[in-house]
Amino acid sequence: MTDSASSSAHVKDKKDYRSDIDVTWCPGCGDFGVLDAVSRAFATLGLPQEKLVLVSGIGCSSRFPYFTKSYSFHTLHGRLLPSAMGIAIANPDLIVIGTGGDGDAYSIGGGHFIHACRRNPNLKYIVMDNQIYGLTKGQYSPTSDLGFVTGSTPYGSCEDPIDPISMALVFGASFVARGFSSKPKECEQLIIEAINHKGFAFLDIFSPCPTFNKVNSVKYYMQKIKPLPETHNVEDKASALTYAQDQASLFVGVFYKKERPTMQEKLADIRQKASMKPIKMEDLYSLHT
Amino acid sequence: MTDSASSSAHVKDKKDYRSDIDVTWCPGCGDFGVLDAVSRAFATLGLPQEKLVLVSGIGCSSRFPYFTKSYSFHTLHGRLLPSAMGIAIANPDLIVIGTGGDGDAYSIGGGHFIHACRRNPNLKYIVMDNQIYGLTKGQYSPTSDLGFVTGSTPYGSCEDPIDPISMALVFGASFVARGFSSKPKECEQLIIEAINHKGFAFLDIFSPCPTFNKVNSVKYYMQKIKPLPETHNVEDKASALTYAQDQASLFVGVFYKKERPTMQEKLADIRQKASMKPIKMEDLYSLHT
Amino acid sequence: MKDDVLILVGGEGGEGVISASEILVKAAARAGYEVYTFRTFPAEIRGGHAQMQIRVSPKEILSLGDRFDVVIAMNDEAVQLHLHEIKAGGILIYDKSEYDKASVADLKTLDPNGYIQKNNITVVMVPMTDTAGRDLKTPKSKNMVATGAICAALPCFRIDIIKEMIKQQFIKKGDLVVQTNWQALDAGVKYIQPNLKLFDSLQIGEPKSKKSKRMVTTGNIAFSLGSILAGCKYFAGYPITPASDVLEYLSVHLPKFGGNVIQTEDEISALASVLGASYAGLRAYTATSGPGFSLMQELLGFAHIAELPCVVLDVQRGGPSTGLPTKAEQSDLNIAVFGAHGDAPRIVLAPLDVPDCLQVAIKSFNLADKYQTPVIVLSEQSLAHRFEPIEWIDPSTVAIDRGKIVEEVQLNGKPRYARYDLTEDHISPRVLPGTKNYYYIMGGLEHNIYGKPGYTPEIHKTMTEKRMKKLELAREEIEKDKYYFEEFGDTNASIGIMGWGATIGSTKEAILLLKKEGISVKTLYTKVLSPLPVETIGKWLKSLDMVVVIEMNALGQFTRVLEAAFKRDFVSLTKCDGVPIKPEEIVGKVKSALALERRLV
Amino acid sequence: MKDDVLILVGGEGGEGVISASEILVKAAARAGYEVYTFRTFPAEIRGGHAQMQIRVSPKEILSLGDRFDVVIAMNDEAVQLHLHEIKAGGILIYDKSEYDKASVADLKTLDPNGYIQKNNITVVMVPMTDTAGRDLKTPKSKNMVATGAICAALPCFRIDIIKEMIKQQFIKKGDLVVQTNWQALDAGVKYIQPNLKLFDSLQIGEPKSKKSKRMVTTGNIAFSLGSILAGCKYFAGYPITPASDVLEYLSVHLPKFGGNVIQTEDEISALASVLGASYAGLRAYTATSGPGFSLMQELLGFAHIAELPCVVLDVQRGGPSTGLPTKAEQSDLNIAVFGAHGDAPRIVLAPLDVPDCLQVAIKSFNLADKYQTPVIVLSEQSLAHRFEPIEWIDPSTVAIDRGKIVEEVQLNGKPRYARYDLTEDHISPRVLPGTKNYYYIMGGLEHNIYGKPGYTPEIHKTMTEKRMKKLELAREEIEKDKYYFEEFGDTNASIGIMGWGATIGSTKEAILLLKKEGISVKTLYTKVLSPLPVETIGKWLKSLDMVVVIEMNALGQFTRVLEAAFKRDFVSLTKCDGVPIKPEEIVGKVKSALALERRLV
Ligand SMILES: Cc1ncc(C[n+]2csc(CCOP(=O)(O)OP(=O)(O)O)c2C)c(N)n1
Ligand SMILES: Cc1ncc(C[n+]2csc(CCOP(=O)(O)OP(=O)(O)O)c2C)c(N)n1
Ligand code: SF4
Ligand code: SF4
Ligand SMILES: [Mg+2]
Ligand SMILES: [Mg+2]
Repeated sequence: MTDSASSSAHVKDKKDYRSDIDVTWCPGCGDFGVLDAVSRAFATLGLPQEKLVLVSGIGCSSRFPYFTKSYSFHTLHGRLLPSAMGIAIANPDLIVIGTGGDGDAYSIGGGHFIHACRRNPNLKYIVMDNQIYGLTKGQYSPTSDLGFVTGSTPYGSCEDPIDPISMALVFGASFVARGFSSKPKECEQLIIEAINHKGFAFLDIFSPCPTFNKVNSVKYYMQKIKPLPETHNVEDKASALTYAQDQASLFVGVFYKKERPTMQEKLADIRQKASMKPIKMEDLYSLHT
Repeated sequence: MTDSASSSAHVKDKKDYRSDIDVTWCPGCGDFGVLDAVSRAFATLGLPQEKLVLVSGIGCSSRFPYFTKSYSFHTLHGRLLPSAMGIAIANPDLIVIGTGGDGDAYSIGGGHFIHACRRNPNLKYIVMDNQIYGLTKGQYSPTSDLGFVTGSTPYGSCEDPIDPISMALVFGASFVARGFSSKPKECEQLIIEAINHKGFAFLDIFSPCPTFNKVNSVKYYMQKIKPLPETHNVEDKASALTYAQDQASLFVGVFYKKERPTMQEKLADIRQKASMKPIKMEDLYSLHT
Repeated sequence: MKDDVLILVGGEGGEGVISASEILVKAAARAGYEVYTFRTFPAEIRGGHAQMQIRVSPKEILSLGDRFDVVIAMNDEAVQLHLHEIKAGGILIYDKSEYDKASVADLKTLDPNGYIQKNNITVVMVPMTDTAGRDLKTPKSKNMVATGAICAALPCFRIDIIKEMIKQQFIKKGDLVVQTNWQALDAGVKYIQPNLKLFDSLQIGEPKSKKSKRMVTTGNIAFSLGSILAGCKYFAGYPITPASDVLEYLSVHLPKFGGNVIQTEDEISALASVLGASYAGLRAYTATSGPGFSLMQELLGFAHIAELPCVVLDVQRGGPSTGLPTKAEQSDLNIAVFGAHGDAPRIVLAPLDVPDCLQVAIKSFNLADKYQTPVIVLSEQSLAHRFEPIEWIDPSTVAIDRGKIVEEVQLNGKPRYARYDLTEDHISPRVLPGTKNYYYIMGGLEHNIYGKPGYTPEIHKTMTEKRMKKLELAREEIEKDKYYFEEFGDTNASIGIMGWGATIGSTKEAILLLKKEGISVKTLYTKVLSPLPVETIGKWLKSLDMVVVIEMNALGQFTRVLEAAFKRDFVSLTKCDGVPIKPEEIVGKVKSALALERRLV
Repeated sequence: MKDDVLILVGGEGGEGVISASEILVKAAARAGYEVYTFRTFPAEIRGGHAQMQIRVSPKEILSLGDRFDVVIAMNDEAVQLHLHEIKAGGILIYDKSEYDKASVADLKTLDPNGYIQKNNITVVMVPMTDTAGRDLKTPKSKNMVATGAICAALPCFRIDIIKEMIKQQFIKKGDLVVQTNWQALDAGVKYIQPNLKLFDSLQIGEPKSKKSKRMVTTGNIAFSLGSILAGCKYFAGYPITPASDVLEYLSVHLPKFGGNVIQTEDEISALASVLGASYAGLRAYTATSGPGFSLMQELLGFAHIAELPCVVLDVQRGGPSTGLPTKAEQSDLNIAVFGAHGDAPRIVLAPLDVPDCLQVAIKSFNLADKYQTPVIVLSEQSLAHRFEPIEWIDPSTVAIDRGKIVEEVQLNGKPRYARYDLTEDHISPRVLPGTKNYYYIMGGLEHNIYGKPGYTPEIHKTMTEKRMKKLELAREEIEKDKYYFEEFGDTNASIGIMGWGATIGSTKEAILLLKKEGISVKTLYTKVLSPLPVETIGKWLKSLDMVVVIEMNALGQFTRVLEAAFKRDFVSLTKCDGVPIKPEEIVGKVKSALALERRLV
């Protein structure tokens, strides 16, 4: 939690973080669970609404910011991370949280994901992973299983899915976790941990799309997920990678967590280094005179 | 090696693969070594020039295709991989080889890199990694070391470098190797192995830029690189990841190699599945009648 | 006997509104009628209103028309939205089950009874939900109850044909499914029977001639079919409304014809791979909408300078930015014509109706290959998703011109093959990779005839000229081809209307309406927006005192293009609210422009 | 006494050609002279030719001019490239060491001796390489030997000032370095001494008035300084020729003023983060060239509809596509004005010279903030990298207008803060995130006044109009501000020249040349290309019989914009070969256009 986040603690109820805009998700959409978990995490932490900036791309899940009482920045498809980075650097007092989908994150936004992880800006990123493109009505996504039949893969997807957890680990994210939207209590806990983490916190949440993905359903995840063992050391990246790549189970929990200087801190360092001696415009002019 | 690649074996000398365009790289540029190794690999394999298509983006290293006697496709900055994929799918008889720089590959092209690896198209990708932007005269690149001073990082880069080998492994590349341009014999060997590999073969070659990167010089790499131990099992991805992330040495050699169906094969499967029974346009029309 | 009948089917998204409408449209088309439709989408995934408007006539239909003769409301929302759009004397067929359950209160807020009386609208109740759910135990068949009611009311929708279609469609699922749907249909018929006389004044005549074989499909599917006919073998795309169905349709069908379809990681990758495939020799294209099209601009400039054929279908939607994803608009003309950096003009085509989408597809691949340049096709949401009858095209009649692809080159004294050789028609013979004895550099840097980068004034001037002159030649070819121009109205008129794309129907209808008022107007639609066919348009403009330009954007994008080309005044009628332009709006504009010019007595 | 002197310094890239030139230019400027320069870059990294042209005069200089009075050739290639560009009676100063070593043969192929005699050119040998390498043992000081030679020949380059500058520059490296460079300078002087009389006819007068404090810098650096003056605190960019030096300059200096500079992974990320920073309250911008600018189109449309201020500097280079990265061209006007999908007009500015780059930077941030909209600045390679004197600007005189950023909002009966409230001036009060009691949605979908997505005809019409009318207001403000317009020539002339950007110098000089021939011409340059200042231009055009439009692209992009706006004929002078347009070319065009109109007797 940033310093400023803890300042005003009078807000306590999750409803205080819900806007008056009607939620347009389908009944049974996994994203409801995430919305609930996020609101509760906000309430638990007592975050001041005016410091919250929710940033999203385009997709069903990217409607998320509409439904929270916060500043909401609904940018273009795939541009969530660089937009959020600009906000978080421009005003480090804000609590900047990205909320979007798997297509937005790993397909059109994949290139930005790499660089956000390594730069470690202090912002949180929640991906609602339904292994499908929801808003465009059901095409396969980068996390769709091999052989998955969708509108754009009528003969079954022929592409190996990506593994977001391993990717984030290898890209150098300083906080990497996975949740499941039907486990709201656990999700809330992960979100709280992510917000409390100083740096870039990445959270992939399985969030089923009952409308367009009939395979990766609540039931499917219930059978497949498994909490990371207590013995797992969250500072051990090799171990985190091993769990991420486990073939039998989809582990949930915090895979990796280790703070290092944030991008904001490093930029502050540079500003400080640069302005050791006070400078005036005239000093610049004279360089060219 | 594709079937067609071995067909015409009368060409034998590396000079047969060099075009008559003057090489414009600076004296001492590492890319000379790569050009030499590639030409020799072509000669050793006796590849027919007309089947060779070299594809590049923009950068000093991306001038590479000009200097080989082959079909050359010089596309936009960062768009090497999707361009090469289109070519390789459209005509699987061609031997398609991407040649470019670290900025082209991991910065603006980073998003495409993820998806090329997982799709496994049968094409080869050689990145000449000089940890700098050469053509634009020396700004830091995604592989530049932390603290590195360049035109755009006068106070030292504050971003953790990426690790292309680990990335390719996690993305699912079926062949992952690293070389060093001052070891041309070893490079040639790696290139031959990459060409002989059926599927997407990724090869990161340290290729120093003496003009704009005075730190990561030939000498620097000579001290840092170390061949992968003989004991390393190239089908063991976990072991490959461990070597890739070694802090003390930069390992060179083949990290990983394991064939699986190529994108071309999978698309051929789909075409076959789809055309089990012969089809006429009229069959389509009647769907809408 | 009326000339035509206009109905609306409306209900909750997911209730089968669209599939019922599709069946109705096909049945009418099979019976030989002309049909014109319009479809809007719910903006949100959940809930939201689904609707389809269907106009049927034994004669040619030009546009959607205005108010409805019949509205079939499968729920309350449909009543609320469309009640006031029913003509005086028209009929509302309403789901009695809905009415009985919850809606009275809602209806009251509208004061529908007052409205219905005042406007002379008749309400016919049909218990759609109850029949399907309670009686037949298949709630999904609700739309068939509605369909049956319509067939009974308006026999131009022939129930026998519909029963046959249902059989074809569901027989795989078992005889029981067919029977249930038939029962639902019959129930719908039954409920209308007592009120049949109400519909007497709405009946239309029989179609005169037996039509040739026709499909009923949308602009997007027609374009997809056209691309298959044109021999396209590579499609790469990224899903986006309202273009995704091209990707989905081709995913199913293109592989049957030996083609490859790839959903890429983004639109940039899609077009880059299309250009790679084109370079390697395949006919290749991508389809997208505004946001994706914006992302493709750098690559389109590359295709221009590299002289690589490709086709990009831009199915326009409401802009700017993410804008109004499910709405109709024609606001991508600027970016299509002027969108890349540098001097990089392109060929830009715009189909007028659904059959045109198929034809334009074929034309676009031929132009791209012949002139070795990118071709952009501007379609648009309403055209992309509206159903229209379209002839079966005999594949053997489709002319394919792949342009100057060669396997042997006359070197004419040159040391080697010159990919960008200067020729009389400015088009250079093209060798595909894999061809023996030739190799060359192809790329985005300015280059000499061999493809070698060169930045001297001579090279840049020569090559720029080469690329411009190719397009000049394309213009000349286009001006000679009547296909690209659609004229209508009184040839002696001194008032003209110009436009592009799917507004043509409304324009034609407006001209007929104006004629009734004694105002003589003609129209010219060009299907080519760049290079602009200045001769054809210039000749047509000559005799005109006043020209109104119709377009569905706010800036008057086409008007500006015409102004620059002809340096004369045009009256710009822009409409930018997401809804296709109506004949009445055009009539109004023409009349007020005339009044302004003080020519109306 | 001549009015001005034009010299060229040429040699191998890396030999210090540019740094020597920079010192010469600064020295002349410090001595109170006017200076005008042009610099070209080697196309390839290795080798290639470096050169700088410098024109010096005690009076105002309008353009680069034509042939050289003096060429200083530090190697053979420079002789070969520039010998024929020396005026009759001009002088070639040549590195004797080079000549002695390898070049005689090369020179012979040129038959330079014949040429030199025929054209009355004098050759002065100076052993530059040998003096630096053999005598001073510091080969790097070769450029100082050349500099000394020039100073001796043309004392407008004052050697005392240069020595002082060298001292300032090198004192950190120790006294010895300063001494060596001084010795090199003195050696250069010494070698010219015997030939001093040769230069008598090339001398220019003393500058009249003492100038205020001036720097000498390039368009890119001037823009960077302007952005710092404007209070910009966030820059994100991706390297690209010829814009990279903005990124590099700001990387060093912006943090000193509390700003952040980030090299992002691509141009899309750069602009996306700029928009994020702008949303959070910082003045933010990015700089790029054509290829990167093409990639930014989708985000520019987003900024337009979200009403987010931002500035994008596009340093144009030769296009299309990767094109001619180091060459001058003005071919991004189309994409700047028309480049995004949907109706998304923008403010587009174009500076005329180096001092203007600084001023336009300040203006652009003010316009962006005031109208809450993206502002594009079109600079161009030759302007970006040419050195020119420019006044020191007192930061306290720079007016900053951040527009309607508020911390309190009058709700006026609304239930909550309406980010996109409809106001009289169409600009809505803007609250920054972090402000208590307010929150809102900002995004790329069409929306109501609260930012909530809405796709009804009313919302789309109202909001489109709001966004258009803002720009209409911007136009009105702009028309009132003399700064945006530059006029020159005979106010009574009936022939006019229009243009944009850095061609203005050549245009002015052409007007002077034409005057000498008795042809009276005037010019108007607008620094605003969108929204087009139609009133100012319209008024100016009224009295003119013929208007020539000058631009450095092939399509006549600005001409088309003018034609659409004014529906009259313009004579288009396009030049698209990578080299800035010369006064003579304009003179020729005006005369031939006149002849064509048969008005020349
Ligand atoms: C540039 C661009 N391309 C395509 C689209 C269309 N589009 C909107 S959302 C989306 C994918 C949504 O998938 P995901 O991010 O997984 O979100 P979900 O709907 O599944 O929550 C696409 C392709 C767009 N809006 N912009
Ligand atoms: C869209 C776009 N952005 C930026 C550039 C400018 N640019 C050319 S090469 C390059 C980076 C080169 O670095 P790298 O790929 O590492 O190649 P190297 O020159 O080091 O071999 C850049 C940024 C461009 N050509 N196009
Ligand atoms: S389509 Fe899927 S992801 Fe979208 S709202 Fe419905 S259930 Fe959720
Ligand atoms: S700048 Fe560096 S990478 Fe480019 S050619 Fe020179 S040495 Fe090689
Ligand atoms: Mg998804
Ligand atoms: Mg590099």
